[in-house]
Amino acid sequence: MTDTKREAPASPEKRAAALEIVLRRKADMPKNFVAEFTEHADDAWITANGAQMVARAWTDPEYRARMLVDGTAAARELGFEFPEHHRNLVVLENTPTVHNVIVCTLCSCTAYTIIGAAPDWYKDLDYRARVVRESRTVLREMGLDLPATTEIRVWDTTADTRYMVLPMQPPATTGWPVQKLATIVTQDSMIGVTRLEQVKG
Amino acid sequence: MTDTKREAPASPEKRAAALEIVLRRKADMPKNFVAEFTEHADDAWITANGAQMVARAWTDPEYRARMLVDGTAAARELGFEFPEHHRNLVVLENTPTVHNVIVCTLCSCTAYTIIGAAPDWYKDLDYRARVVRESRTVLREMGLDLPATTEIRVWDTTADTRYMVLPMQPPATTGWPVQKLATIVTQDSMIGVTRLEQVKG
Amino acid sequence: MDGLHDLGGKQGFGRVKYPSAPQNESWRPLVRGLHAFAIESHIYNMDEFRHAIERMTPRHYISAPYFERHLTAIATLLIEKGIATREELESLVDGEFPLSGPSGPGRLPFAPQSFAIGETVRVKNEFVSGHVRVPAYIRGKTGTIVHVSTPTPFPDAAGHNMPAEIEPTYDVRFRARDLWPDTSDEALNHVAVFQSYLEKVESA
Amino acid sequence: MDGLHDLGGKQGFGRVKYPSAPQNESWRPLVRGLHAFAIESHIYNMDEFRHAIERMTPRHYISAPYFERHLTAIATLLIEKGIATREELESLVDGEFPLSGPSGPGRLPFAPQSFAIGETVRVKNEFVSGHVRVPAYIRGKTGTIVHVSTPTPFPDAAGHNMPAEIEPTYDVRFRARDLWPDTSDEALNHVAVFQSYLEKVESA
Repeated sequence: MTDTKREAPASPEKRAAALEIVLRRKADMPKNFVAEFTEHADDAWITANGAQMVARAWTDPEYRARMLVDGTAAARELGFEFPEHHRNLVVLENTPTVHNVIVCTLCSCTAYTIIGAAPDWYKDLDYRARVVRESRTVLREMGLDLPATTEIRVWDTTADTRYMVLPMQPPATTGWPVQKLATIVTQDSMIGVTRLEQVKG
Repeated sequence: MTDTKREAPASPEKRAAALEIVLRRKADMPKNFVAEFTEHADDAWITANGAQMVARAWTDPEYRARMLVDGTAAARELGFEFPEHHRNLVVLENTPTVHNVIVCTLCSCTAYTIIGAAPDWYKDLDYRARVVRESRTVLREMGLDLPATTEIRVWDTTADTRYMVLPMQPPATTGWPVQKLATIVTQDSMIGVTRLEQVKG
Repeated sequence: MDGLHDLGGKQGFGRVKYPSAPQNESWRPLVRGLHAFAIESHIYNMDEFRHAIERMTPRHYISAPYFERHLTAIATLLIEKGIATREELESLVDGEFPLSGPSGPGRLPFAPQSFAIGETVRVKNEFVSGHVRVPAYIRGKTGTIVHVSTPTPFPDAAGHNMPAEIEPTYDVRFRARDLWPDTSDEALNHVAVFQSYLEKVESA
Repeated sequence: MDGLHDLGGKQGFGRVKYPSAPQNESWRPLVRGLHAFAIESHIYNMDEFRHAIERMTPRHYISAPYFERHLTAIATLLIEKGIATREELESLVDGEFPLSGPSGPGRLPFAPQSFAIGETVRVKNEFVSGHVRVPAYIRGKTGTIVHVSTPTPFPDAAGHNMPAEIEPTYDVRFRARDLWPDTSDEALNHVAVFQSYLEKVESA
């Protein structure tokens, strides 16, 4: 069935609209459900959440220690939501010689309530296939050329544990207040395809 | 590069024509090469070749014995060509309790000079993926419902050995002359997705 | 299932499209919202959803954008759950509505075992036709447990709406060179593995 | 290479389209003839051709008809052999001409060994980034030799235009239940395996 079935299916827009009609008619989906869900997701599940956790960890050694033991509790401590099926948040600490990078080879799971919705490149089949086997090469192609001495740790999100990387604080930002520090923490750095050391003060 | 590259490539017709121009201009391909090759292939590499071998085996026990030991020699004995890269022809004998079926999971190799060009279904990704693991199920879906007592032998054409199945002679055709027998031997029976026992006299 | 979705370590792929180009799929938020409603209403669970994506025909899976995979799974599950019919969906779109293929059997978790951080474990050499969360690249391989998680429902059961006991998952550390000898970059590869997928390694 | 072309045993595929529908690809004989000329003229060999098909981008490989895969491989090899340029092909078609991806490294055959009919052998647990003719479903598995063929060139070398010593291939018999425990139909599966891919099994 893969070679000759060449009729064009209806557009994704039309198909999505059909599903909406079905869920309203047959499953009592409230009229405003999608709009309200979208607003909530766009407001609440944002990269700034993880960035605040990272900035706090940089400035509060006790929070950092708690976060590395129990990421879920550390997220909740700052008031961030964790959906039921994300049972665990594990925070992976980068060091000068250890670099962590996250992937989901089987689908595209992420800790989206904490680091924001996954970027398209993370869902790319090329990323899913290659980063586990060619980690150093893929990171270099993406602009992160790690020294040969850096140990790379790849984390495949195959269960209900969600990961986030705790990047290293850029030396130039020593002494900054936590809210200013949070502004330099990117989503890519919490997935582990960039590091922040080069950030200027 | 798999998700968003949605520009339509030039049609296969145009691409094939471009390759023809290049091979004529740069590799001195004679003007008539393709036409002559096509004529030769369509005339010489046909299912009737294998069918004649099968019919001969049904009527000549010594030929049958030679064929089962060295299929290549048995093909050459009847004057059939074997290209250089098909080093071996192995003939697989069906019996009342053994059924052989051929596939090429990695591409779509066949003994095409002997049984004719592979049918499209043989090149189907579904056939390649499934017949090795779900042989009985796939054969049943294709119309061949083998008794539970039949041993299925699957042959994957992963090297330069080419296989053909020697089907069982239909009981109703006992005593037929060899040329008449050859007319009932189908390509599918020499690949092993059909048997011929039900052929009427 | 041994589907094409199981991409880890597959070769022939190219450069990651990074950074991502701007997208113009205006229907993304709608698909995301419909899925959220279906989960919240317990029409299906996350494992059933993932399995419905995996069951897409291979060509469709490989070529469809991410959120088209989602909408295909939603549609498939709405039909399988008796909430819609294929004809109804095709009539609503006035055309073809590609769906996922049929499901293999689910299975229940294995008897509880216990593994400790630092313990060497082997991933069972299992072939599962239904939903399963073992990527093929660790099948039969040996690694070390580095983290134990809160128990979660066994996906091979949950993905088929069977009673899914909760069980721990373990972050297991492998060496890339053990997974793909001579043909990988050097790395420590961690995979989150459900307890039922693991077996003890006899100590020498 | 561990490419998506290695389909044996993959799940999620559907019914075979049997009998085949009539085709209307009028360009098939041309592609077949061009390939025959290229082989006859030693522009490339069959292993290079097969590898060029395997190197197609996964989405293209999965979606292209059989003879489009062939023409993609021919075009790729004509460019790699310096007979054409990509720009030339694109100019001739006045549009996009999709090609295969780059090749991994080839490798030479291993030191000769000898195996006999009836002998139990193991397929090496090898991961090869270049051309290789071991389907993943027999990697590391144990079977019995049932036939020895005339020696042929080692594809892992020939596929990269390296000196390819000839070596025997063996038809090795496996049990389906050993390849895919609990999730296959019962059968004897035979695979033609080059000598370099095999290793001796210590007798107990």
